[in-house]
Formats: sequence, structure tokens, C-alpha cells
Amino acid sequence: MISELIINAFLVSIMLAIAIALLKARTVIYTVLLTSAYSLVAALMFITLDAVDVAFTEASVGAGISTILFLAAMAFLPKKEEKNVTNQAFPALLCLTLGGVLIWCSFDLPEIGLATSPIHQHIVPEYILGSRDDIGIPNIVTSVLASYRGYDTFGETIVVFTAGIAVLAILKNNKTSLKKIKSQKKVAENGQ
Amino acid sequence: MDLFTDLLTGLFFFLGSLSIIIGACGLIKLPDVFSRIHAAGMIDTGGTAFFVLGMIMQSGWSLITVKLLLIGIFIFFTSPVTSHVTANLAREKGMVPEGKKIGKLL
Amino acid sequence: MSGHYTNLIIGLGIVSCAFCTYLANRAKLIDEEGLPLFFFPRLLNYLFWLFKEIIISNFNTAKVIISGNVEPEIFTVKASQHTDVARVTYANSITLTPGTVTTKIKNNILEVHALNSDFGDDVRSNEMDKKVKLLEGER
Amino acid sequence: MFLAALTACAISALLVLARIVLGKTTFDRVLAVNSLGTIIVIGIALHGFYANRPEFLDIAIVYALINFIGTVAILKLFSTGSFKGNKK
Repeated sequence: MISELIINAFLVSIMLAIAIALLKARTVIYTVLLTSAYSLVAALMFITLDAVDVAFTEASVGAGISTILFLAAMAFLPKKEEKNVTNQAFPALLCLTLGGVLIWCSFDLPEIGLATSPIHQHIVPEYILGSRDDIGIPNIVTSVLASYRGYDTFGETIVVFTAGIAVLAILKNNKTSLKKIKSQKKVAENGQ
Repeated sequence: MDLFTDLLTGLFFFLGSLSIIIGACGLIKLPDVFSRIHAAGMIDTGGTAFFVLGMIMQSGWSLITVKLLLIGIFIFFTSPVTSHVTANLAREKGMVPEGKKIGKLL
Repeated sequence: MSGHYTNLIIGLGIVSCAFCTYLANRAKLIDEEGLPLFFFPRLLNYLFWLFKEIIISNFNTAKVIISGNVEPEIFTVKASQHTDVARVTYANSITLTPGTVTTKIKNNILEVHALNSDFGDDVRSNEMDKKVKLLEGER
Repeated sequence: MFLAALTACAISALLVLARIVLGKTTFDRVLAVNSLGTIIVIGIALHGFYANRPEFLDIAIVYALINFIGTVAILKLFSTGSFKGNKK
């Protein structure tokens, strides 16, 4: 038990160190690399918390896909971040207040792992007991996501898909209109 | 027999730990990118090889062994690719390594 | 990988494998060197030798890092293999043994960076070159 | 035994992190992130054995794959400046 505690403390301190380094970073590619390292450590953290599926997602999406997406976006950005000169008192106050409210709310939560808390009483036992016979997949989280809450997941997928199509449409439109503007400019210059 | 496998695992883990710690020290200590690639290669090959061997000793013959072998083989094949790509790019970006040069460079 | 082998799961696996192969085929990703079958019989022998070599050079690299007498050097060697696959195998083997890294390849000349003159001499002695050439066989 | 090996992983992860933060050039950092990935793959496998749940090895496999893809993608972007390929 004590060793679990040490592992967790170590991981959290590493994540804190990376976060502080992220704050200090001023080049974009360095930031992306640090984010990737952060995801790597976060997945390890989820594994120590026994959340296999979250760790799986974090490993593939957080460390893999989002790094590549960040890089693809980075190709359109200037190489260095400019120094921020706006007043930061208000955002800091907002963050501190929100954090305080969340911590205050967390006192009302039931104890972690308590068997009599409401979330463990209602429908979860049914899922846990029935998952093996109903669906036949050893992983309960997968069976809940893909089968018990299938409609939910289906709706989510549709929403994400629509968003993707919309982004693509906007980007494509933007490109052609840019070309149009360029060609009009050329025509105008030639006309002069 | 159980004691024997445990001892063997301990030996492999010791060697693996030694090689990843020395590799990480080398990553800090060595002077330039090209030398550091060797230290990273040490973590990739020595570390994983010894640790995977040790864990195979613990797992016996089962599905776990296959998975461990998959990890080992995969890192075995990708490690030289990443090392080479890094070194190649560093060379193409015009970085010249420290130390003496023998013969005509490409 | 979960230890469950029902018909449905195996069937889905086969279908997705076939679909991936179809997609790769459509994108023309498969070339004639996809699966170098002529390697396999001699490959095992070579792999054992390479593994031994990797462990030895691991210890040597550790010694160099601890003692700190780093004199990096960079040089070119010639690869005597005929096929591209064999050449890539040779370059990868050089990179895989810690202490030496292939930095550039142009036709059949490799540029190698070594941590120490000992490692450099190892590569320049052409032992690995001969082994890979044996692996390639007579063609 | 597993705990000792995990400690070794932790120490080397710290050293590699120091290289990421100190690193002079981007190549140093890419190299260090790749090494950190390898160390974490080993760490995941070790932790799986330590907690008596070797199912975690699946994640280690995914990790090894993703680590490779990420590193190569970063270097590819660095060489050409975009993902559009080398068409001329």
C-alpha cells in the first residue's frame, strides 16, 4: 500500500515538473514535445489507478494523435511565442475562485470506494453481473460503452463526425476563396 | 527451480536497471547529439532486452510471453529507425559532430 | 490478445485484416520487397550473433560512459551487399549496436558515427559486413 | 524485486526529463522524449507484473507503436515543414 503511495507521489511530482517546464517554454515545438511527455506520464498514472481503458485512450489519442495534430497545426504558426503583456489579474482570480469552489464541493462527495454511495447502488451492479453473460467481452467498460449505452455512444460518434465534416467544409471553402482573392488581386494588378 | 528462475530474473533486472540508468546518465553527460544517440540506443536495446528476458522468466509459457516477445521485437526493429532518422536529420540540418573525421564525408 | 477465442471475435479480426490489406493494396503501398522470404533460414543464426554483439557493445558503451574517455569519430565504410534489403539490414545492424550509428546512406557508402575508436575499428574490420553478405546468399 | 526495477525506471526517467528540459537542440529533446517513451513502456510492463495484472501488457504494446509513430512524425515535420509529402 505504501509503495502505491510512493509511485503515485512520484508520478504526480513528475507531471508537476513537466507542467512548470511547459509554463516556461517559449518555442512551439518544445511545447508540443513536453505535452507529449506529459501524456506519456499521465497514461502511466491512469494505469496505477487501474483504469485500463482510460490509459489506452490516453496512450493512443493523447500521446499519439494529438501530438501529430498539434504538429500539423504548428506548421501554420510562427516559430516563437510572443511575450504576453496583458493584465493577468482577472484570469488568475477566476481560476482561483473556480478551484476553491470545486475543492469546497469535493467535501460533500462520498468517500472514494464506499460501497453504499448512491452511484454503486442503482444500475451498476446489474451491468457488472450481467456483462459477461449478455455480451461476452471480458472488459466491462467496453461492454458498457458499446452495448449498454450504445445509443449514447452512437450519438456522440455522429456529433463528432458532423463536426469533422463541418470543419473540413469550412477549411476547403476558405482555401478556394483565398485562391479567388489571389486571382482577383492578380487581375487587378494586371489591369493597372 | 523456482529459486533458480527468481535468481535469474533478479540478475536480468539488475543488468537492465544498470543499463537504463547508465544510458540516462550518458544522455545527460555526453557532449553532443550524435554521442547522445548512443546512450539512447543503450536504453532501447540493452534495457528492453534485459527487462523483457527477466519478465519472460517470471511469466513462464503463456499468452503473456507472446506479448512480451512482441514488445521486444517491436522495439528491436523501431529503435534503429528512430536513431538513424534523428542522426540523418541532424546531419542534413548541417550539424557537424565533435571529434576527428576519418576519410571523406558524404 | 485477451485470451478469448469466440467465433465472432476471430471472424471480426479476419475481416478487419482483409480490409486493411485491401486498403493498402489500393493505395499501392505494397512493393516487391514486402516480405523478404529468402532471408529466413539464415536469419536466426545471424540474429543470435547480433544479440551477442549487442550485449557486448552495451557493456563497452557503459564502460565508456562511466570512464568518460569519449573521442567521437565519424567515417565512411563501403557496404558490399547487392540488394537494398541486405544493405538496409547492414545499416540497421550498425545502428542497433550501441556505440555506432549510421548517419547517412548514399548508394553503397555508409557514413558511420562511432563513440570511440574501438567501436570504429569494430565496424572497419568488416566482420558484420561479411556476415550480412553471407545472409544474402549467392545471387 | 519488481519494486527495485521500478525505482530504477523512475530514476532514469528523472534523468531523461532533465535532458528534455536542459536540451540545447530540438534533436536532443526528440531523442529524450523517445527514450522516456521506452522507459515508460518498460515501466508499464513492470507495474503490470508488480500489481499481478499482466493484462497491462496490451497498453505497453500500443505505447511502443505510438511512441515510434510520434517520433517519426515530429522528425518528418521538422525535415519538410509540413505533412504534405515530397511531391514536386
